[in-house]
Amino acid sequence: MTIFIIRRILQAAVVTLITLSVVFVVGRVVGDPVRIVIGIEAEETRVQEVRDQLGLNDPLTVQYWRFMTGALRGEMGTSFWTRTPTMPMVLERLPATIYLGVVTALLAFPLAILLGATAALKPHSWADRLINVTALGGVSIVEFWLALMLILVVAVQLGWFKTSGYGGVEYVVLPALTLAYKPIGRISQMARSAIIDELRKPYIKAARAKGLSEKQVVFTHALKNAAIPIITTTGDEVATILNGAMVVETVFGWPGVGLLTINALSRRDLPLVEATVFVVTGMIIMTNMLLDVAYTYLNPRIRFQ
Amino acid sequence: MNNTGSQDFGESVEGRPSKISWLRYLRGLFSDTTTAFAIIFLMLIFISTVAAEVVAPYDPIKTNLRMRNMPPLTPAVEDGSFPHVLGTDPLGRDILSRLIYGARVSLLVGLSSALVSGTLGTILGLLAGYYRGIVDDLIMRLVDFQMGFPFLLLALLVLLALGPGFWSVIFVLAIVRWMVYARQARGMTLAYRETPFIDAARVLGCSDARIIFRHLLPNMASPLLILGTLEVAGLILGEAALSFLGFGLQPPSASWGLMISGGRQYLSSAWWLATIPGFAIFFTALSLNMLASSLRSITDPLHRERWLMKGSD
Amino acid sequence: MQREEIVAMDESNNTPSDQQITGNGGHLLEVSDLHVEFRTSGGVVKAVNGVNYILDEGETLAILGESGSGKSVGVEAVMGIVESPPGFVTAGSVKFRGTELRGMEEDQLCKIRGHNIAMIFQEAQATLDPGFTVGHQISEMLRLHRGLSKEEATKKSVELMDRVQIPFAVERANDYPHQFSGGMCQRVMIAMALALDPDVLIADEPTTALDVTIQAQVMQLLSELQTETGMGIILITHDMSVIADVADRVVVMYAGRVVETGSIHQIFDQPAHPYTVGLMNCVPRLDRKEDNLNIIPGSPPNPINLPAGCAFHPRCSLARERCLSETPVSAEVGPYHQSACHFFEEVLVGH
Amino acid sequence: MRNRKGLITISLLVTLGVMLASCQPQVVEVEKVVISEKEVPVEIEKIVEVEKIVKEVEVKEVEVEVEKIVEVEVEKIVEVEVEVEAEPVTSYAPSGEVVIAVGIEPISLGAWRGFSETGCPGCRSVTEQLVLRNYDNGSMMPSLATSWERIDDSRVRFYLREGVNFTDGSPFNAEMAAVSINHSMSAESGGTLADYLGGEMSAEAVDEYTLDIFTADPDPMILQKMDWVSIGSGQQLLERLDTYDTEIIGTGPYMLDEWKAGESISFVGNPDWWGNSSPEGLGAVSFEKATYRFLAEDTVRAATVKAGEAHIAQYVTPDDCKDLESNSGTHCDLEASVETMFIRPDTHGASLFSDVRLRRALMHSIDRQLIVDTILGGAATVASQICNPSCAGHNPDLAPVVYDPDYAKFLIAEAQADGIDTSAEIRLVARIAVIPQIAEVMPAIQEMVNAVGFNAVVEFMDPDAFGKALVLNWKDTPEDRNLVGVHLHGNEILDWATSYRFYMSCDGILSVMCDEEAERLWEEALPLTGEARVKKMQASNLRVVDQALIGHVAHMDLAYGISDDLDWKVNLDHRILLRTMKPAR
Repeated sequence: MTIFIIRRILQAAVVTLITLSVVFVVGRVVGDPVRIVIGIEAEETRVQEVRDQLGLNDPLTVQYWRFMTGALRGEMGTSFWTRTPTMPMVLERLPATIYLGVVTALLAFPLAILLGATAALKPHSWADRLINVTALGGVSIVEFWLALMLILVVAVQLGWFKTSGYGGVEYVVLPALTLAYKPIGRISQMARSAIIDELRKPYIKAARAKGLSEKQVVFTHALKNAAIPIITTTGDEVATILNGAMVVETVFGWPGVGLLTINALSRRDLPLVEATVFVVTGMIIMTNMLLDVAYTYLNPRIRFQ
Repeated sequence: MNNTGSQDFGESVEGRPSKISWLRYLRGLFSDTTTAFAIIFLMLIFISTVAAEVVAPYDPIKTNLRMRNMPPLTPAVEDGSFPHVLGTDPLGRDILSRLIYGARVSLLVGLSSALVSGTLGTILGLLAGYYRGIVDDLIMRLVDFQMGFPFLLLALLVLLALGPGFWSVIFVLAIVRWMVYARQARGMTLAYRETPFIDAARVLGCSDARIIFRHLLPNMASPLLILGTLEVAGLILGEAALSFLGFGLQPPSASWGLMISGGRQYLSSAWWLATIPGFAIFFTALSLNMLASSLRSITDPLHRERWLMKGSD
Repeated sequence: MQREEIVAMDESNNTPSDQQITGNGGHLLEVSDLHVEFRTSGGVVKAVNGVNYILDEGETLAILGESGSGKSVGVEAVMGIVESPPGFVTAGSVKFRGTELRGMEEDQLCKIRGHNIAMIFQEAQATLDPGFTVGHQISEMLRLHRGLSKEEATKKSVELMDRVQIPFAVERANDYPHQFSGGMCQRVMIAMALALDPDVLIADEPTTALDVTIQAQVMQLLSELQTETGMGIILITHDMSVIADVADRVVVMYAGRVVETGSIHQIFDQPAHPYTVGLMNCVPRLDRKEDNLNIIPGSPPNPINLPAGCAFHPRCSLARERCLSETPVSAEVGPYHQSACHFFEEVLVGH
Repeated sequence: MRNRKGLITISLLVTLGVMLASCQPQVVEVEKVVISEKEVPVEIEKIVEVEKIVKEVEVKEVEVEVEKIVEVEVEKIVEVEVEVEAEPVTSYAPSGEVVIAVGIEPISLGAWRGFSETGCPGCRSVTEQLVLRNYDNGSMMPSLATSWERIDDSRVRFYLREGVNFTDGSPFNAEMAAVSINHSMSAESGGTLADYLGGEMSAEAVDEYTLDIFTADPDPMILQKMDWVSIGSGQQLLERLDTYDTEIIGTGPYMLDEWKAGESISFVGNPDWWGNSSPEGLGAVSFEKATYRFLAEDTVRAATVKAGEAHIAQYVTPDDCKDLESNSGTHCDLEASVETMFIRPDTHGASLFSDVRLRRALMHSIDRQLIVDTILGGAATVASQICNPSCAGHNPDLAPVVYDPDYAKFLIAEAQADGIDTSAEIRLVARIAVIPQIAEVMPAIQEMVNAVGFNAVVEFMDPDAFGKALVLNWKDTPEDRNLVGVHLHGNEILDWATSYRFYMSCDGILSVMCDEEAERLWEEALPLTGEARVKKMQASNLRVVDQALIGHVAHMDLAYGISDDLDWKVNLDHRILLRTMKPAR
């Protein structure tokens, strides 16, 4: 177990290193951000001044070393625009994204698994078809379009929820719903096929022979074992949610990391972009570790090794 | 049927996939109504894309500011011309025609980036699975990383460096999605590597290249094609998201994503501007997804039985 | 566990199925003219084609046959757990204490499964759910059918594990199936099957996957438990040596049909079907010195396309014109001894 | 062939006529009649011009007043009599909350950023300025300074309001004001404000309540420019500089409550605001709390007002504007802004547009009115020059270039006859999403330009590439790239010379032109003041437009969705000032 943990941590470190290097390279290839920062009408001498201040005139190796050592200390430089350290700016936004992500997950996972299991209960029935089309709809829809439609119809016309902003239930439902649709689609399909695969296994026959009803067989026995392949693909869904978060947070004005990333990208605020990537990577690593724990919990064969 | 099946009824031998004819695949696909619809829809889209010049009733870039933002089913200005079935856009351009030409861009982006990423991913996956060792380790670490990383963020980062544009978008979408093919190709290579027919080939003295191209690749083609189908849908959506965020294709290119993105400022008065291309993407992606999932059921020996049997009960 | 107790409990639970069933007369289990087919893309697989047998209390009925002879599917059909689709029970009747089980509501059937008719399987390790502790899986039966509380059920589970001679039952109840050996897993399965003192226990090749010493232990355990509870056992196997020790009566199946039934002595001493004879010859015997085992020539038929007439004719040394066209019906050979061969007399003589 | 001089003379005559007519109260009616006659096709263009001129005349009167004031200042101290707009002195009794949806989140709350409404939304409700510009008539009004005098061309003396305190408790005096102003102007704050105002200014305390503002070179606009200089707490700058970017501290009607990053900034009323008891505060604290929410999507901002979640949505699209207007409980305010969409062809060396005929052909080929009426949804005015009538140097004699494709074709044919290859590819370049409708404006211009015989392609560039393409002086620009930039310029200073400096002067960093005569007139104008300066600028302006060195499409309007629950109207300055709003009765 310890070796397992150490391996994971080492892997995480390597992944972080790669990410940071990619980000650094991208950052240096990007055109001159200074003009965008200080305005199109600024004099060239001022541009050079600012470049000096931001350390953009140093040799690349010096910049890389400064960048990497900074990252080690959890410092990702100061924003081109605000001239303040970027890490606190990103970390400040983290709770909003985690909040949205958790609500999305709480919405998506049970619903997806319920849908998947219902579909698996009677493959090729009309319920299965309906669920299948609904699920495929989730992976086929343009997120920002869905978001705008939900705002205009559900929030403005029907007035059920708030159009935008950050807060409790009335604020979080629409963005979470938008964000959840894609994972619901994918996980429910995954769950369906995983459960169907489980249903072929001998222990299911035995469970039926024990006198369990088909529902009990599917929802307790097949589902618990199907959860293992489901969990392994859930790691990818974390990326899906973060992906969607950039779009959804922008549309709904949700003050999370996704919105910050888009703002930083459009302002060419490289240090801030770098910091968001760093934090996003960290988030993904953490979530995957949590999923590993869930995985070992669900899979006794690993737990007792 | 043979006598090796351990079950009470026949199954094919484990390992080498049993072949059923393409005709049977097709019949199987069409026996499912939704899949049949999906295929017909995709064929329609494809035909109109290829023959856009013939099919489109109007020039997609011909503006007519006096006919702007007309709702669907508006009759044409000139008598006898084709009505604007899907309305017109803020420059008075016919939306149906733009949709048809836009399909060309969207599908081209989807298909070509899927092709590039598919080729790249398959080759890397094959290498990883076939040679194992350090190559495998390196490639798979990268795959793991990219799998878990939001591809949109990666795409935006690279686009930031490349600048927006048609080829940048294709390039970016290709390099952010190669890993799904790599993962699948590697998995299958590992599985086939251990099967007797590859061993036999090796014993017969086949070169690595020959084993890979003549024996491994053909066997992996159909799952990879199915994956590619799925990916095309995802990539069209990805292009739309990039357009929305302002980093994707730029006008005067007319992709579906750009059409939705551009139409969103008119949602309150001319809903069709964003809604129609929105539905176009939705139904295309849905059809591709549906086709992929049916194809998977039909080519996977485990699912095939259930699928083909459906018609009989 | 004493029967009276169970009956008392059942009455208090007032389950309708129990009331119907326990008071009824007739045979414990009566299967007649059972047909099961699998509809696959390759065609319709007729796995079971008119199977008849009877089981009484305290009796052990062995069903003997090669792989693919439909013996497992047959009992699955009795339990009503044939995977459908592709499997369909197309005809026949299954009567438990005179009550027809076919066509019964699913929720009623669930109350009989596991409770009145229990089943154990070939590969015990695979038939235990890997995701739950064995204790949980045993107590699940008790909680489901008896409505016991978690604590009571756990306590009872440990007792059951003790009863099937699993050492350190208290501790092991919290272990997962993969932590048990194959033999131990089968014991767990048996404990589970016996949890509710079933009237019928169907054992589908319970010892096939086990090594010989363990096989003997498990069979020993089963017969001990049968003596204790007086349940009827259906033992499915292709292993003649197992049958010899425990079975009272034998049903021999070939290509989804019953080819011969009879008491253990009748089958062993006076086999009346060429296939049975073939099976007998396959068993190596210490009392005869032969250079080669007499194996049956050829292979089992394609279940999609069964040979016309007697399905065994392509492999039968006695086969002649009639066998190719006319499907033989069971004929009385002796008391409770039937054979589905046109020429059983010749077989009897020849043997 | 048209005679441009004749056209201008006609316009002048019409101007005079309309000026006379405008003395009578029926002007409005005249306009209406004109509009209804629009259906007569032949007349359209001229009528449009007349309309335009009518508008300009009204503003011209305003200009005259400005000039008068400036002249008077030169002579002696002016005790400015402020005409208080019948706003009774209200006691401090705020209630409720006002919510404003804005598009962009500020990157910092540094006091100096208050010059820009989008750069620091709400900041001008916290910090105040020495003087305020009255956008209705161009006059300057007292705010933190009660009076001022002009010492010389490069120095203005302000007499400050006494007894005012910053909300951090520190007193407002000349010394503290100087600290704040010098910080805002210096490189310490990034120097953006100095760039924006066109040169650094310095502040110096004379005594406790007397402050001098001076420049190195003569600058006639010092007083006017002080409207953009917000004064934050000097004590904060001296003692707690680290809080400068996040805690804006001023003397104004509202105080910063909380900045929720990515979400909103909220303010609360300042019970100790000096304006609570003075009519010179020009407003009142009517709300306990004011929240600015950041929503990047135009549609969503409009939706918040429609759904009753916000009272004001800043910058809604013309489409949403109409929708809000027809929706019950909301309305929409559309107001002209200082942003002007212009067309800037490469005009030097071997480029296609070094030929004046082709430049004119380009300008005549564009149907500006059609673009304004359709794509821009009527939320713009056809432009004749780089800044709108409110700026000094605006030349009222200039009419928008007439849309005349036939004349354009004629000019091209003439150029071709001289052996110029007019089929060279022209790159029409704009920045991605510079305004929401740019994606439609560009193809429209392209089609119009190509209709007369040019060969134009449209390119949209990201800010990087666009900056590289546009921010180039003509001396550094390749001669044959034939690039035509379409961009927006905002002359917030309301001084034409500033626009010229950047976009048209021989050394301008974004200038791809160098016209000797225009340059001479501009240089002559710079040191001048008053009427003489305006005259020179107008002459230079006329020259540039006449030579078609730079073209103009439209002055953009900006629209605001407003809830009927709120009593607020947007002003020409496009500032959302909390003191000017109150709940509707």
